[in-house]
Order: sequence, then C-alpha cells, then structure tokens
Amino acid sequence: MAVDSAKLIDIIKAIADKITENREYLTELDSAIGDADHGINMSKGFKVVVERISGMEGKDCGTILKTVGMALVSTVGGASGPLYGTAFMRAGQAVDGKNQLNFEDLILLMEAALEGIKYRGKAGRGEKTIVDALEPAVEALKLHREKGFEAALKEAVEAAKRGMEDTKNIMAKKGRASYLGERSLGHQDPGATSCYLMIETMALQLLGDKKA
Amino acid sequence: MAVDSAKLIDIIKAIADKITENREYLTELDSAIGDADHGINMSKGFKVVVERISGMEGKDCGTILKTVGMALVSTVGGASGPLYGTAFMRAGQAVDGKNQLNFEDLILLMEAALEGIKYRGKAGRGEKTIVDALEPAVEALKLHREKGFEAALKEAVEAAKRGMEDTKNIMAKKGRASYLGERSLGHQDPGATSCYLMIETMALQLLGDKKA
Amino acid sequence: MKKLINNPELVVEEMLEGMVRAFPQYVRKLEGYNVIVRVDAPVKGKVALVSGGGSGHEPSHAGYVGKGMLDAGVAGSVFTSPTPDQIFEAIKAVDGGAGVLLIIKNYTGDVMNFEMAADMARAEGIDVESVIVNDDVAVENSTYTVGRRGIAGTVFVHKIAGAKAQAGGTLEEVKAVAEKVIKNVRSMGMALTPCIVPAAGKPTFEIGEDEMEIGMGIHGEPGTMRTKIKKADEIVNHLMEKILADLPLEDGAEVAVMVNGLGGTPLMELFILNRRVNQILEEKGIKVYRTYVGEFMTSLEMAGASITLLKLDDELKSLLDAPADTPAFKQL
Amino acid sequence: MKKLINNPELVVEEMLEGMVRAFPQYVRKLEGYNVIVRVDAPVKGKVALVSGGGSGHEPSHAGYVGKGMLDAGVAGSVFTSPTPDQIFEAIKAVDGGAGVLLIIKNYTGDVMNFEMAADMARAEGIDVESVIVNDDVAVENSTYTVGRRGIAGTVFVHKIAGAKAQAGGTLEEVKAVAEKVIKNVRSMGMALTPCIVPAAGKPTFEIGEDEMEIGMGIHGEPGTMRTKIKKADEIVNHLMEKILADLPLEDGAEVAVMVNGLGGTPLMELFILNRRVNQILEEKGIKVYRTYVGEFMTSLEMAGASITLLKLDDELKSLLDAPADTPAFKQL
Ligand SMILES: Nc1ncnc2c1ncn2[C@@H]1O[C@H](COP(=O)(O)OP(=O)(O)O)[C@@H](O)[C@H]1O
Ligand SMILES: Nc1ncnc2c1ncn2[C@@H]1O[C@H](COP(=O)(O)OP(=O)(O)O)[C@@H](O)[C@H]1O
Ligand SMILES: [Mg+2]
Ligand SMILES: [Mg+2]
Ligand SMILES: [Mg+2]
Ligand SMILES: [Mg+2]
Repeated sequence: MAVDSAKLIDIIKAIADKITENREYLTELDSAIGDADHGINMSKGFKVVVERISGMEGKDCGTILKTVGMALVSTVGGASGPLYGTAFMRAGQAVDGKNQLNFEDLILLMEAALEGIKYRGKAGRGEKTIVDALEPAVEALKLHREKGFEAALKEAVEAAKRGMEDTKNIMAKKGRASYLGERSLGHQDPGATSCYLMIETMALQLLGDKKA
Repeated sequence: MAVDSAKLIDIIKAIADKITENREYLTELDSAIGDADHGINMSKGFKVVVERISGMEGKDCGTILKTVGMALVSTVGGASGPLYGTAFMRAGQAVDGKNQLNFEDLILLMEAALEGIKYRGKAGRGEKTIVDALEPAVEALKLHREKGFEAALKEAVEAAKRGMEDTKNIMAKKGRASYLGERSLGHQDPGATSCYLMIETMALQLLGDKKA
Repeated sequence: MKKLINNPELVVEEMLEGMVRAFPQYVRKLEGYNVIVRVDAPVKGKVALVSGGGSGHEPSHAGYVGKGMLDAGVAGSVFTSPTPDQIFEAIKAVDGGAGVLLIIKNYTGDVMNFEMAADMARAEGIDVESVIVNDDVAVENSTYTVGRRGIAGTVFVHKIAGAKAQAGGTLEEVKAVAEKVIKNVRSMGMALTPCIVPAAGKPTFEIGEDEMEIGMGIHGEPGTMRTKIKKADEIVNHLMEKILADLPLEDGAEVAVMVNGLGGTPLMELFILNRRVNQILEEKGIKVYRTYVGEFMTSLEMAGASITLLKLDDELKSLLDAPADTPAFKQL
Repeated sequence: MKKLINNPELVVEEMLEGMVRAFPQYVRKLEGYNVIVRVDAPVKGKVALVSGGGSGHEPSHAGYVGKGMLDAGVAGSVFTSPTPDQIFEAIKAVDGGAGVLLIIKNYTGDVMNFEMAADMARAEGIDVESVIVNDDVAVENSTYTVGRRGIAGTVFVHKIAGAKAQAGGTLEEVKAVAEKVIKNVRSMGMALTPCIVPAAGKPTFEIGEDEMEIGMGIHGEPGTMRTKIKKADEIVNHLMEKILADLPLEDGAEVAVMVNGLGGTPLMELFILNRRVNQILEEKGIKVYRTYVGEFMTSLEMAGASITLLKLDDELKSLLDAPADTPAFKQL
C-alpha cells in the first residue's frame, strides 16, 4: 500500500460523495434518537472539505488531513463537527510532512483519530457513539497487522460494521440520544454509521487501488 | 290568531331550539364568506335568551320581546348581536304593555324589527344581509293581509325563503362578506338564513296553534 | 384540534385570568366582565383609551393596557366583537374625567357594538369619541364594501394616541392624532394555514399543502387571491406593491415598519420578510425610522404574516418614540 | 413545507440580515460570521456575555443582545451548535478588557464547540470563563446521561448575569451569579406538533392527531413520554410536579415564572397555562415575584410550551428587576 497526496485527496472526495449520498439516511437515523441533522451537518461540512482540498495535490498528506479537520470544525457545528474535526486534525499531525503513506502510517493516523475523538468527546466503548465503530476498526487493523494491509483492512471494515450494528443493542450514554434512556434501544447510532461509511469507503478506495 | 305571553315564550324557545340545531350549518355558511362564527354566536345568545325568559309568563309580550333583545345585545356580540338585539327590542317597544297579540300586532312588531335592523346596520335590500330575508317577509305579510293571517304567514315564509336563497346570486355590500367582492357570489348569506329559520319556526308555531 | 386549553367555552375567561395573574403590576380585570384595565385606572385628568374586539388576536388588545398606551382592553368571544355592555363598563371604569377615546377596528360588528356602548356612556354624561381603524389595503375601498378592515396598524394607533394621552393631550387632540395615524397607516397580510376557533373545533378554511392565501383577514376571512406558495421575497414584493400603491411615499419620506406574525409563524421567518421590506424601502429612498418585528395582532395559531407601514412626520415620530410600559409592548 | 423563506440553505443568514435591519439601534453583525453583537461593542471595562447555539430558537439568543443582557449571540445552523471559529470571533469582538463569560446550553455539541473557542481565545490572552445551563428536568440527571439539557431557563441566566455585568461586576462575580441562577432554575416542556428544519424539509418526528409528547427537547429530540392530549391544567400539573420535585420550595419561597411558547402556540394558550401554574404556586404558599409569558426559547413552528421556575433571593430579585433593553427583552 502506498498513498500519495493525489490519492489521499481522491479517497477524501470519495468519502465526501458517500456522505452526501447518505445525507437522508443519516438524518433519518438521527431523527429517531437525536435532532435529525447528522446527515445535513456532515454533508455540508464535506462540501467545504472538497472545495478546500481541491488543488492540494502538491501538499503533504498531513497538511491535507489537517485541512479536512479544520474545514469540518469550522463548518459542521453540532457534536460531529468538533469530533470528526479533531479526529482529522490529529490524524494529520500523526503523519505530518509525509508525501506518501504506507500501511503503518495508516495505522498511526487511525489511532490518532480515535484518540482525538475520545479526547474531545470523553466517550468510551459501549456508549452508542462514533467510538463504537471506530475503536473496533482500529483494533482490528492492529490485531491483523501481520496478515498484510489488504486482509487487515477487510477485518477493520467488518469490525466497524459489527460495531455500528451493535449500537442498536446498547443504550446511549453520551450525546443527545442519552436523554432518551431506554427509548434509544433498537436504533442504530448515526455517528457510528457515518464513521462506518467513511471506513468502508476508504477501504474500497485502497483495495480497489491494490487490485488495479 | 291570539298569542299570549306563555305562547310567545314557547315560540321563542322553539326559535332557540331551531337556531341551536342549526349551529353547525350557520357556522358553515359563515365560514365560506365570513369568519365562521354565526351559528356559535347565535346559539350562545339564544341559550341566555331561554334562561332569561323562563318564568316570564306573567309579563306582557312587549317586556318579553325587549328582554330577548337585551339578552342578544349583551351576549351575542359581532354583527348579529346588535342587529337581532335591536330588532327584538324594537319589536317589544311596538307591542309594549300588551298581554295578547293579534295578527295586526304581529305585523306591527315585524315592521318594527325590520326598521330596527335597517337603522342599526344601514343596509338596504340586495346587499346580502338579514334584510334580504326579513324585508320580503314583512312585505308579504302586509300584501296578503286580507287573505287572513294563516295565508299571509305562509306567503311570508315563502318570501323569506326566496329572499334567503336569492342571496346566493348577489354580491355582498355590507358586513364581513363584502370584503370578498365577487368571491361572495354563489354562497347563501348566514344572517339571511338564520332570519329565515326564525320566521319559519314562528310560523310553524302559530299555524300549528291555529290548526290545533 | 390540538390546543392547550381546558374547555373551549371558557378560553377567554381563563386566558384573562392567566394574564392578570401574570401581570398584576400592570392590569386588573373588571369583576364580571371580560375587560382588562390599567391597575391604576381611572387615571384622573388623563384622556382614557379603550380598544377591544374579538379574542384570538393576542396580545391585542389587553396586552397593550398600561402606561403610554391603552387604559382598557375589551375582550369579546374568539373572533367576535365584544358586546355593548362590556364596552360600557370599560368606559366607566377608566374615565378619569377628561373623556374617553374608543379605538375601533372597522368591522360591522365592532362598529355597531362600540357605537351602542358610546351612546350608553354619553347618556350617563361621559365624554366619548371614537376612531375607526381601516388599514388593510387587501380589500379595495369602494362603494361596494363597508370600507377596509382594521388589522395590525391598529397597534400604531394605540401607541401614538396613547403617548399623546399620557402627555396630557385633550380628548380632541388625542382623537386628532389617532386620526392622523389612521390616515397614514396601511397594512396587508397573507396566510399559509388556517386556525381553529376553539368553540368550532375545526379549521376556519381549507387550503392545499402548497397554497397560500393573499390578503387574508385576521379572523380567517378569505383573502383576495389564492395561489401557490411563493418565495418570501416575492410575497413581500406583492404586499409592498399593494401597500405603496395606496400610501404614496415620496423619496426621503420616513416610515415605521411593523412585520407582524399571525401566531404560528416563527420569528425567523418574520425577520426574513423584514429583510426584503427593508431592501424595497431602501431602493425607493424611503427611510425606516423604527421597525417592529413580532406578534402584535394575531389570528390564533394561523401561520402567516402582515406588513404595516406608517408614514411619519415630526409629531408622530416623537409620540412613537415616547416610552410605553405594558405587558406586550415596552419601549424605554 | 409551509414556510416564509427563500432558500432553505440561507435561512440563518437572511434572518440575521433582517434582524440587523430591524434593530440597528441595538445590534450589528460581524462581517463574514453569523454573530450578532451590541452596536456599541466592545464595552470598555464591562464583562462581556456571549451566548449562542443552533438557530431556530428565536428570539434566542441574538434577540437578547443589548443593554443589560448579552454582548453577543452566536447563531449556528438550525438546531446545530455554532462552530468554534464563529464563537471565537464573537469573543474577540466583545471583549472590553474585563473578560468574557460564555453561557452554554448543555448539549454535547455546544459544550465542545464553545470549549474549543474558549481555548482559542485564552491562547490569545483573553480572560474567558463559561457556565453550562442544564435546567430541563425532563431527563433525569444520572450517570447514564450527559446531564440535563439547557432550555428556556437560559434566558434567566442572560437576564441576571447581564444585569450583574452591566452593574460593573467582575468576571468572577458575573460567573458566580450565573451559576447561582443555574442552581436555582428548573424547566420542563411538552409539544403538540413537530417542526420542520428547513434544510430537511420534513417534520422532525411524527405524532398522532390526539397525542402529545411530554418532556420534549427544543430540537425536536423525543421527550420522555407520549400520551393522549390532556387538558391544559393536567399538563401543567404534570410539568409542575416534575419541576417542584427537583427544586424543593419551602412555604413562603419566592420565584420568577416563565411560560414559554415553542413557536406555534398562541399567547392565549400560554396564558391559560399560566393560570394553572399560578394556582398551584398559590396553593403551596409560594410567592410569584415576576412572571414572563411569551416566546423566549422556541423550536421553529413547534406547538407546545415549557414552564420555568427560578427560585429567588434578594440578590437575584434586584438583578431580575434591573432594566434591560434588547430587541426581544425589554424591562423598564
Ligand atoms: N461524546 C461523544 N463522543 C463520540 N461521539 C459522540 C459523542 N456525542 C455524540 N456523538 C456522536 O455524534 C452523533 C450525532 O452527531 P450530530 O447529529 O451531527 O450532532 P448533534 O447531536 O449535535 O446534532 C451521535 O450519533 C454520536 O455518534
Ligand atoms: N349591516 C348589516 N345589516 C344587516 N345584516 C348584516 C349587516 N352586516 C352583517 N349582517 C349580517 O350578519 C351576518 C353575520 O353575522 P355574524 O357572523 O354573527 O357576525 P360577524 O360578521 O361579526 O362575525 C351576515 O351574514 C349578514 O347577514
Ligand atoms: Mg444531530
Ligand atoms: Mg361571523
Ligand atoms: Mg365574528
Ligand atoms: Mg444538532
């Protein structure tokens, strides 16, 4: 695996497309247990992300990721803006100055993203948040490191998906859904869902690359 | 024809019943070209009328009619309160002190009621108001005076009905419906309708009396 | 019918009780009558202002009872003019010896009931005058109507005549300035949804999911035109065109603006309307002296709005600027 | 979607423009940011108050910018917390050298965004403190939640902390009194209908023609319970029971009351609610010091209401009584 700045930009653009395609779906999920804006907020943010990173092929990967983070922080608002914003900014710091990312870099930046979200949101696993999709994915990446990046990445996507689906069975303890108590049961968390969609898209981009 | 105070009270109570039965219908008519309250206003007023005249059998007919008028003025509000209130008060003044009313008294009090409405509302025939039902009825009573009270009364009811129905074909020039301009065409006037219902009820009561 | 009420027949009584309990420092209720008066009524030597009409237009009119505006607000049933005896009681309660001005919205019922009350009061020796507000340009004033309706512009009459009375104006002077306001104020409204009169229990009219009614009255009376919903700016363009056609304003003229919500429309939308009102006036070189945005003359929960322009001169400006302290209209 | 708007994506911008055009004597907008500040900001030597949150709660918060209340109101997208850079700009624009207090409603997003802004401002040497308002008793405060939500009680924080700052209080003093208000204020709301976020174009939730949602949040978040609509008095009984269970008031205690409409509910109904609120307090021997009835913290066009009680002591009473002059909250 080797991702240069141009490829990184492609991946982020693909994530932006995916989020935009799922604008209604994410909002729908948020309307059940939140305030019905997650898809709106995220797609608004990624629209600006795409504007800001277009033409940044000449910059290093760290700068690009930090730009994504800044764009999300300054446009999304709500809970997901600072959370995903911090995640991307931390990811960028983790790979600062690099023009090319390898598998180890990917692990580094994903770990940094997870830490950023946990720092900002103070949520742990099992509280029905983004963490429930992201943490299993990061763990899977590390656990299956030796199998090579392709296999590990597939495991990570699977883990994120299971984590996302499992949010249906847990009561929210963080974020707006926590106000619902037991009424949050049975509903899949919007943030965990957007997180899964991002990981899945990234993987498809990277695996497609490998196969090609 | 001879109506004593007890019979007069019965007639008024029958009118009150009729208005209450037609509460929704009159309101419906008012919703098309007014503010959807004519039936509500009138039935509220006649409820108080019935309370006030109950037990007034010992009083003269003029006093009873004036009591009806006062009750309507002080409870109905809107346009119909002062109009019908004035009508009944004037009718009462026209037969002041009488314990028994004959056909000539009926004509007198109906004329006085019409004058009262025209004085208060300044409407003439053909402006889509109460006048369009009441004036033809009063004219018919007088025109057919010689045929006897029964025949004349039937003519009056017919005339009121035609007048009421004709309001469909005229544009309102008085009251709330006048704001509608041509859009008031095709709709029957609520006030003309309540007026017809009162005249019809009175006639049924008087004719029933005669036949019995 | 989704309403926070107890009994449709008692909404007016319970509302007034809730109002007096909220604002005892401003108002009290006349025992046995749906009449709200200044807590310090009658104010000796001051011309007293009495207004009123059907209920359902809150905060009109009782919300404007207080220093610098009304002395009494008379509340009829929902959308139904109050009765003469109520109005008569209000007049007696607030007359401080300097006479009473009745501010009447131009509806057949209101005019008749207030006139009957004025006759009753004059018969008792009280000096009573009245003015009739007819600011709604939706309906053309022609020999075929009873004149234009009175809507939100009425609040400017309360404010300015109230300031004149508070400043010690005579009945004649207060009436004259009220008439000046009436001559210079124009309004027009529109609605997106109907409202439900509690005693009726169903909407005053039906309207499609994509339709609006232009020129809507404040009692659910049909307007002048029904069309597809348009953008806020286009709606304002239309209303302003009608208003400005009726109230010609030379370049440099000064106006007060009121953007009034009918009850169900959020403040956000009223501000969006005001943006366009202000743009249009700017384009025409008309100066906005003061703007009021909010709910002043409502129609229960109806969604919609009206726009009012009042052409100002120096006298009207200084009276508009005067302080007022009432439950629903405060100016420092 | 029946709304008086032009473009769902531009509602916040156009609203703020309409607001500034309406009230140039009170407020101005920061170029390039959805931030409304006092026209005379920064006020030298005065502690500055900054609040904000998602839009759709008008007149909160920009409507409270003015003398005796806020120095800046930061407007996020509809129902979405503003971003740190916006808040940071607001802080910089109003800091008059005496420090800045951020008044934050307790939502995860708001807390995170305001905290990030505070960090940015502190990095520039500005003295920033914050308080978090959590008055909504609908959701029990337990280890399983992020604490209670902030709703209409926030307006009392604006009023009282604003008065303290206007009177020359230090940042520490202003923060202390804001925290005293937060400790003593409780609210709870309910809704009859949902609202439509313009960018979403459809209702935030579905609810039956005969149902209501108790404990509803101000962003269309589900409440604690859905039941058949009850009479106004029964609804008030329930809300007051919850509030009083959380804010024990001894006989003779004094409170301020706020009956707040969520946007679509007419004033008439709010007064009917206040009648019962007042009866209950009277029965319990609790004295009502001041009552506010109207729209203070709305949820677009949602029909419904919230009740807020603030327990008062002498300090809070005198600050509550202080004059305020803002577009949406005036007190003489
Ligand atoms: N403390 C937290 N840590 C991690 N994720 C969180 C936290 N709080 C909320 N979230 C995530 O944010 C999502 C909601 O995002 P969004 O709807 O954009 O924000 P808001 O709740 O402000 O409307 C939730 O579904 C949840 O996954
Ligand atoms: N000037 C008038 N003269 C006679 N009848 C009138 C006049 N104005 C209105 N009306 C009658 O009053 C009726 C409406 O009564 P109602 O609905 O009770 O009063 P409001 O119009 O005040 O709501 C109309 O249908 C019309 O017949
Ligand atoms: Mg959300
Ligand atoms: Mg009517
Ligand atoms: Mg009426
Ligand atoms: Mg949100």
